[in-house]
Amino acid sequence: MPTAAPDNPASAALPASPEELKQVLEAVLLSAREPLSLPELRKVFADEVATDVLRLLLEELRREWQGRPLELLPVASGWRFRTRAEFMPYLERLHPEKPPRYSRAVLETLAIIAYRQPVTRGDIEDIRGVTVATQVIRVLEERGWVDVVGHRDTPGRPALLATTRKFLDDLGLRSLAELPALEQINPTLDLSDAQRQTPAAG
Amino acid sequence: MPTAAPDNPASAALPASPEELKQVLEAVLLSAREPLSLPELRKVFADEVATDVLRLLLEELRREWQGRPLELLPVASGWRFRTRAEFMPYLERLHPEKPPRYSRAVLETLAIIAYRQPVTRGDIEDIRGVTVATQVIRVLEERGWVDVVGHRDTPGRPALLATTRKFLDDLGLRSLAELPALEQINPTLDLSDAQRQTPAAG
Amino acid sequence: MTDASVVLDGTAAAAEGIASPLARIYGEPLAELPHDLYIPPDAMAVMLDAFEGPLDLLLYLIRRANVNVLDIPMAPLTDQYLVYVEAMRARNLELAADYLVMAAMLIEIKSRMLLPRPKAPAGDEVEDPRAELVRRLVEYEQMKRAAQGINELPQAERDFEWVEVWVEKALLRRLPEVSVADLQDAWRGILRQARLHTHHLVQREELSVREHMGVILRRLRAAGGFVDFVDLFDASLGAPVLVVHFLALLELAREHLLEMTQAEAFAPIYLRLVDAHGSSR
Repeated sequence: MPTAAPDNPASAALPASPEELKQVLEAVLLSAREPLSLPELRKVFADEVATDVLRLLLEELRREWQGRPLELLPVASGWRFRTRAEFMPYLERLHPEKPPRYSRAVLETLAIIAYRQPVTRGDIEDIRGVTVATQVIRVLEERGWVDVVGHRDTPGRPALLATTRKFLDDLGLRSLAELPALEQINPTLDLSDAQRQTPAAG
Repeated sequence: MPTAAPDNPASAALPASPEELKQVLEAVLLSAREPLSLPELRKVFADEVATDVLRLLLEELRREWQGRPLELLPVASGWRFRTRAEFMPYLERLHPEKPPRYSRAVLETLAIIAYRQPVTRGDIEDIRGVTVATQVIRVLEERGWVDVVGHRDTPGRPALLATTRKFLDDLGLRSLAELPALEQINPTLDLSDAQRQTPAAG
Repeated sequence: MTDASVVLDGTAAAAEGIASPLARIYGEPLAELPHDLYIPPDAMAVMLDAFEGPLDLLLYLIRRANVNVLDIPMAPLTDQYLVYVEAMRARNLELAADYLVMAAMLIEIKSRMLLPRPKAPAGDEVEDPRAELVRRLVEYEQMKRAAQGINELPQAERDFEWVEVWVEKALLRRLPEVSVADLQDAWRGILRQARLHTHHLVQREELSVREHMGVILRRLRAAGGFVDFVDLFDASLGAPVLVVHFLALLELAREHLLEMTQAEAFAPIYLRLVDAHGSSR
């Protein structure tokens, strides 16, 4: 057989230097589909390298990859390389997924908070005519778009919600005054337009 | 956006320096499931990096990986990282199941399809002088190396077989032109050479 | 060339029990069987099984005897071929029809070689009866070697592995994008559903006031619910902003969200969050 590599795995000599051991570890870890446990990695060297030595080499390898596009991580079932988070957006461009959408409830709640702030959850429910789920407001709070700016001095002292600086930044607005004025919205919407706004859109 | 990992792909800024571009290329190529073509790689940078620049960076990256356990190489469908042959014995220890090694019947059928494509099963049988078992062609089809590209307009409308891009990729070739040149057959070969060709060696 | 002048090897003669010389190679008598011709019976079975077909067997016979593939001695070749085929049959190897077809073809070529060549019309070459066989042998051998060539190329999974590093999709939190138009659409939806067209139109100016209401409330909270009136105004922002800010303050007071207190005339005015006041109660 003319291949450069020996045919028989048993004939692979044990690498002599730590550098060579690390090269083998790198090759094995970079091409593995699954995390590799220490016993599996020992098998790569025909059980002739101690677990302690392997652990040391893995830590070294991990440090060497710092600042590079991959990171070597110990996970529950072993060690594996992973693409760093900051490169994910580039990968995403290769296989774009449909961006998620907020539900109609979230969008309407956000619109009410934006245009009528500061408002309580009760105010939002009055305007929408339905109960507002806690989850809906939590989504907006977690996004950093809405926060509690005070409490109204009424029974129950309900929280007053307002939009944040981040909300303006993320929507590319310098101030709330740049939101489209609502008087520009034709109150007598024609039917075709109204249909476009049906709940199906939410 | 202040977060380290941009929330949305659209917000991934174009890397400023060639070093950063190469880091992104590395991240994308190391984690890709298949070879990436230049148009795909351009998409990674929102089409804002010219193909020539990419080609240059890929060649640089390839050089930088020389002497390391992986090699970056251009194949038929694009660029991809693979492990160097000398590390295969170690990798095999992890996967005791034997990698595919093909019989002479399979290899000769593959060679005829590769060099004479598109061919029918009848053509292959004419050249080999024996019936070609269905199993032989199925092995090649299942590996994704051969597929049916049409039918010859003769009685029975036999299927025309050709090699696929995966065949080229898996053999590290960019095109069929990179297949080893067909040997000119010497009318007489010396005896020692003839013995090397005995079936016992196959 | 006569068929007798070249013998492929001694097997045919030996099998037929013909007396010495055992064989002649290019006219030289061969007294003994070459060592490589003795094949133990078990090995013979394995070997015969290893041929990829009649062309492969023929090539083996021709190459081993070191004869010119373009000038094949048909009689000895045919004889030897038949010996091998007979050996296969004797060992109950499943004999493919292909071998028998080839045997028939060899015998036919051999007999045509023995017949006087038909006279060709002047100037025309008479085709050698072996031409087709030679063409096939050469093509097969070429493909046989090409197969070896392909097998020597580094092959995925056998000689190398592709690299495919793990990508943790969850690292990329994809958040929905919202545009100003989405908000406008949402508001339209609210209006249509609640039929509030006339009541809930918000003025552009009012919106600025509402923004400042939030700013003031945040400011008060950050300061522990208590702030000096004058600290709330930054003159550098210009009159229009100050006016809106002041209107926001009044609106907050009107909505009972804050209290303004002044101990006596010209004393500092303090603003206090109503809920801060409430919580201290």
